[in-house]
Amino acid sequence: MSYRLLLTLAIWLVLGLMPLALGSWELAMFGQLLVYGIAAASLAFIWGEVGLVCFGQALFFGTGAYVMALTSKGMIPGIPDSAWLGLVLGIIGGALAAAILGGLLFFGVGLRSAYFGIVTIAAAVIGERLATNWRYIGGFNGLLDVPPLPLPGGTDSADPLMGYLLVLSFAFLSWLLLLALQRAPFGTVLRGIRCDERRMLSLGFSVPVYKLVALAVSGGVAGLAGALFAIQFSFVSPAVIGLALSTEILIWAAVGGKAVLMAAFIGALGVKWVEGALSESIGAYWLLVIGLAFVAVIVIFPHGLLGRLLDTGLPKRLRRP
Amino acid sequence: MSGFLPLALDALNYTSVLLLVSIGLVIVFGMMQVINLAHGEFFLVGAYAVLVLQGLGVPFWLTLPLAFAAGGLLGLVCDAAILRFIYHRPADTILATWGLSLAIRQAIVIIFGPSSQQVVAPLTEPVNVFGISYSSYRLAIIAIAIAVAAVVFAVLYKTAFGLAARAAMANRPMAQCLGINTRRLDRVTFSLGAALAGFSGAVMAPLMSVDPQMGMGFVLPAFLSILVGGVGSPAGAIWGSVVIGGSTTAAASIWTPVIAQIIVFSLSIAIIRFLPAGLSGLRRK
Amino acid sequence: MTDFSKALFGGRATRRRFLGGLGAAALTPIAATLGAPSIARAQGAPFKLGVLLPFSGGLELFAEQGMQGIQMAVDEYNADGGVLGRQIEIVQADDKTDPRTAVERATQLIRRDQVNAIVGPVTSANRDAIKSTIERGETPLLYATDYEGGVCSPWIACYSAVPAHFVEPLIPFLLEAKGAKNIYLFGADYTWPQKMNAAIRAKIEASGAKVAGEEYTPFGTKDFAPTLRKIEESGADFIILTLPGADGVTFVKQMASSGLKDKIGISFLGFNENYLPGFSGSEAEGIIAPLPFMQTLDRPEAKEFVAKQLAKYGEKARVTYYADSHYNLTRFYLNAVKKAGTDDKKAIMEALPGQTLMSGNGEVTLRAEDRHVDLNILIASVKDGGLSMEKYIGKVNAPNQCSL
Amino acid sequence: MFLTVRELKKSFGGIHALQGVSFKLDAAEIKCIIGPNGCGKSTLFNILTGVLAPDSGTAHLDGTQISGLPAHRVSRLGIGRKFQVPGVLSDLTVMEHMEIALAARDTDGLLLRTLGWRGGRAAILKQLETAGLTDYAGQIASQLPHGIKQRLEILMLVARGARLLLLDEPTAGMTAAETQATIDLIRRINKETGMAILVIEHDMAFVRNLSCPLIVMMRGQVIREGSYDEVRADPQVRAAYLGDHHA
Amino acid sequence: MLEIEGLISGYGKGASVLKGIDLKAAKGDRLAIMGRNGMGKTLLAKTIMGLVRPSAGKVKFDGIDITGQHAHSVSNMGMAYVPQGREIFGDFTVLENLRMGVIGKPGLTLDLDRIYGWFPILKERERQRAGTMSGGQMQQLAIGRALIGRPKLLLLDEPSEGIQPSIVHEIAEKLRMICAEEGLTVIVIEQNFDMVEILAERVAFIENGKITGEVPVVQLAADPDLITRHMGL
Repeated sequence: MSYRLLLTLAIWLVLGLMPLALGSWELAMFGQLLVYGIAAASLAFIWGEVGLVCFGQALFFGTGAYVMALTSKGMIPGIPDSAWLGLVLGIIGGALAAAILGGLLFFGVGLRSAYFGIVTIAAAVIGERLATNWRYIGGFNGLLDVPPLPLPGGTDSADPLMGYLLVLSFAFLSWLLLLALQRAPFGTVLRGIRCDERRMLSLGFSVPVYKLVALAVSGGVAGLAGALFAIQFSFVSPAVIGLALSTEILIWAAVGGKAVLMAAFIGALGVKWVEGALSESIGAYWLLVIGLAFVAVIVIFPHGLLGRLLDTGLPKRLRRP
Repeated sequence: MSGFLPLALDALNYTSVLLLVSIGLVIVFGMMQVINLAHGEFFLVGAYAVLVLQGLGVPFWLTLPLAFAAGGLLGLVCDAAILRFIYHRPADTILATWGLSLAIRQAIVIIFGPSSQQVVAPLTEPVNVFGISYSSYRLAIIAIAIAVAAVVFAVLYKTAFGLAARAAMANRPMAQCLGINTRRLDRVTFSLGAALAGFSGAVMAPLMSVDPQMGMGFVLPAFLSILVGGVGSPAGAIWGSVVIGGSTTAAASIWTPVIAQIIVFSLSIAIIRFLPAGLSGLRRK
Repeated sequence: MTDFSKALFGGRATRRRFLGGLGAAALTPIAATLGAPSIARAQGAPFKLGVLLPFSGGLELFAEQGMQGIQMAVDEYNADGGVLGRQIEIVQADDKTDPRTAVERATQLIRRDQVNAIVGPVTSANRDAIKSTIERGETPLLYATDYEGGVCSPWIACYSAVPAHFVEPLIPFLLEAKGAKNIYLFGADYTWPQKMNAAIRAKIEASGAKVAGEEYTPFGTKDFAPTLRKIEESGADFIILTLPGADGVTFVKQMASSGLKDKIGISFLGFNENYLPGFSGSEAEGIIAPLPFMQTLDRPEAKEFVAKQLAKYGEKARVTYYADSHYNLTRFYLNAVKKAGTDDKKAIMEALPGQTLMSGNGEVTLRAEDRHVDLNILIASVKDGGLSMEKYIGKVNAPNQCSL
Repeated sequence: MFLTVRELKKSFGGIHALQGVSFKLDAAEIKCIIGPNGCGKSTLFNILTGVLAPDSGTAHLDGTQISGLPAHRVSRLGIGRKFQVPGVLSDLTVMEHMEIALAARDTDGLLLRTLGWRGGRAAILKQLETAGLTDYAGQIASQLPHGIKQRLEILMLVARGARLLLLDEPTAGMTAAETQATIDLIRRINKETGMAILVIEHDMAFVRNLSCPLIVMMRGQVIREGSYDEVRADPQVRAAYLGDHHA
Repeated sequence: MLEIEGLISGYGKGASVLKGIDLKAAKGDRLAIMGRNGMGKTLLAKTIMGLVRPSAGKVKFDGIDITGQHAHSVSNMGMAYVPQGREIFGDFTVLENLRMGVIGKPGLTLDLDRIYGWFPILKERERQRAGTMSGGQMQQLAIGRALIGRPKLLLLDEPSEGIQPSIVHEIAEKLRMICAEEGLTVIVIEQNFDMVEILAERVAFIENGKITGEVPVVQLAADPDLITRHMGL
């Protein structure tokens, strides 16, 4: 096992043991930040594997959040008001949103990657506008009082410890899933597509289908993050579906390491934490500092701050004999 | 539903504004493949330059060239300090210029405060055109936009600099082999793009709230304009502005601004989707 | 040159003022310790008041104004020995005008800083977003911005102008005093304008006048030409604008530039002194706004409040109804703490309603039934670059917000 | 006939890249297409692999029409192509390349099957060993020597299991020794797998040593078919290569 | 005029394609470089020109070390490049293409008559979009564009590619005449012996990234087997 993988596992272990050391405030905070971590990791999956700079991640995240809120508030006709069902539907909703976007963009005349970025920017703005104008789902103010997720043993996710453990388990599961896909032959095919779509076509891979599925998986995980957001933050509003969050997710992944799931995950936690700390300590200057620091990271660390450190490399079967 | 002439004037006006903003964007994107998300902040800097200069007693019309210079200077600094290191990483230029936009905007907040500031409008009385009363400053904007576009095109198509710039856009290595210093050209181009953004900010300042958020409303429609028009050619900015400006105004007149935004964005996605080279790509085929 | 340097350093000076204020707040406990050692040593921990306002993200001005009011109230109580024998400490948090951040910061204030109450935020979206958080955290939320109405939570008290406060006096005024017959409603595309316009429409139609049109625009719209054209062609003689912030300024500027403003009257809901510096020349002249307070209000209590504010924040400071509402709501709350005699949040929340105090504009009572206030309203218009009184309305009773 | 190409025509703008090309190829046969730059060889390959659709004319593989099908479908029917520029996936390792090739073979490129595919390490290593590339297994493709890149690409196509191999200048940039090794490799592939092979080349030494039937193309047309010696003796062909001067 | 010593170069991070090139051309020399496809001929031209940075070795031009210099400085020192595939600006007019030859170089005027004297077809097509011309015309434009910058050395990469044999002949004759008139040094990379025979005096063969031999053209013309041996034809 490489030391990088050990390091990654150690981080999970530390995250798992945090409740022993932390008070309820830190748990509540981390319970919220981990949600963003999942979103960042979902982006790192398609950014790193397929090379897609996607500004639509919040669209998938937001779809998951809205589906979760609507389901658990019993607002979707014919669907019982179950929070757990909402979680499942949130994942499906995110995946579906991604699949629709991918279906529109990947087939036929393919889009170059810079265009993909810009088109997803426009899509994110449209999503935000639609959510703002749709009164049934709460319009601009969104839906409030999203109930917490009931957990076995009579507690629910509103409890800081339970909420933390719940989100952490889902973060771990998402990481496992995405990592497994990265390390499966499927992941190898995706990396091949990132390098040269034409050649992969000539080897018999239907490139658009692969890209679509990769985006849908990423969207599903982002949808999960959105659903968890809804129960951790107890509200959804157009602010969770638009361009602002999309850009933030990109930033987290870029600062952490855009090609490495764990790096992006930690990137989200780190950036949010630093933002909070700076906004308290230096007042109005914090945005200035964050902006410049971010530029510096992009220029100086193309792989992100943790990209190299946490890159677990290839699976064993693909290592040099 | 309004009569045709006022509608046409409104559409022409918004088209002109978009053209002013997007012409700098298309030059930078087309030549350097840099998606400059800080374009709106260069716009902002131009508007605040007018504010400062008016405070010093400089007459409005004189502030326009100075705002152009201010934008250009800032562009020069950004190029030297940041962009020259990442020109070859297009995805990173998006993110870096986004960070830059954050920093510039907040610097403005810190220096000038967050509130709307006052820029004195140079032309206040509406005039009569073809029997309808129309804002004289809006007419001036149309004229300015056409003039700026004409100058930019004259520079691009009539001068040695323009020839070199277009050559670098078409075939960078070959331009270098003919003795064109493309590095210097990049710097000039980026500064020119920033200067044009600053200029457009200055032109728009009297017609809108001058505050730190003012640039953001223009960046997205301007980007859509150049993508719809096609980034391979400076003329793309014209086609794109006509389509985006015209359809926004028409849809907002027929329905509402909200519906207009949704229609225009969807229309743009469809055009970009089916014509990746934009409308100006059609002509070349 | 002076104007320029003010523009250049204005923002920073404001910042320093806050930091200075905080410094003072931090120092006063020491003074108190020296003065009253026995109590202070027994109950040394300060009484924490969370402030969750948009110190960045576009609404900084509202945050500054609100903070002006809160800080003054807290300083006055601290000078008076604080509450429960403890000094009051402000814990400031920036919600970035973003609902997600608002929830994060609210969680932080409640769980980490263990504040006794939170004052803020400004936008409805942020208030709705943090509602569950503060209810679960069982921490009072003191909301002092005008909004669309309908908030009814045992943990939230509002010092807000709800639609009725503005609509009830404004519409008759426009119809009778200004002769409006055909009114166009134009607003930003979100909840407050929509609810506001629903109330306005009902009132207009009940009064026998006409609504010429109703339209909304996305945030960040920079070109209003199509809307202005529609307004002109609708035959409207008045516009009621529910387009707060920069977009509203842009709209009015473009309306003035098109010449339409000379023909059609304009009433701007939520307009206050903060907007004035954004306009040049006569662009803002004649804008009519219903207000619960204004800096130039010619009443003794208003003069006193303004004088105190200017003494504290400098002669050039602006004093808007945001300062007044946040000042008053903070005082209501601190009085309730004194009345309850305990820092038990629930007990304080129960002691809160039913109080009456002198605001910057007449006596105001915090109603028991819905924890909202009945405000004294005036109608002002812009004259010579400042707000001046058109008509003093007096107390307006809004319906019970819990039975909406 | 295994591969039948009939009257393929294709033009771009005003340029007629192919002006009615016809030829045939038997199963397990090797043929070489030669011609100067710009004679239409690459366009022909692009049509045979589904990258371009012809303006008119047809191509059939084993009775199935392949002209006009999308590239991945053509590939699944059994046509593998080696590109002119060393066709490797620049930031992937040699082993990843082989995994992609083997996965394409075993799953026909179908996504769901890729997820469950467990071809694995043993098969990859075996392939690398047969091709003598074991030493490079863990290297990133962009860092490989030129000749190795070429061989890796051919090996991928073999591993992918094509019935017809299209090789676009397989020895460009190789040393004489590497060229000879490539010829041996092509012969061996042909013998061991029974794959038909169509080579584009203009290195005459290679063509001679491969000693297979030749198709000579010039300006979008087939001007001559025959053995190396027949073709070399043809004045028209010499002109195409050495200029009129020597004709 | 041009001295190359131990030049090692390759594309990107990949292995070296040029493995130690040594080459010399005196003023007025007309040197051809022949070799099979993929032997690194184009890379050699790009490395000399400054488009590709060599990993080792030295390039001296007119006595000055230009190793690792940017292409535009190399061009401004008097080296003109006619690349493979001509790379004219297809969207530009013929005149604009010619102007491109001088605008990067301070102090040069657009001496069109000189170029039109050599290539009258360019005068005829002055206002035409260059992309619409035939291969031979484009090649003349590419050469004209290089010559209008008054170079000391002309570097041509496969000028005969995709051009009808009769035109190849014509272009070669014209180039020879121009070089003689102007005292120009020429380095031409070619596979087509027709072009080489007319234009060059000397041929250097490149194989496996190294120069394997230099032969006077007369000798090659007399003994066609020599070229077959070197080219593997």
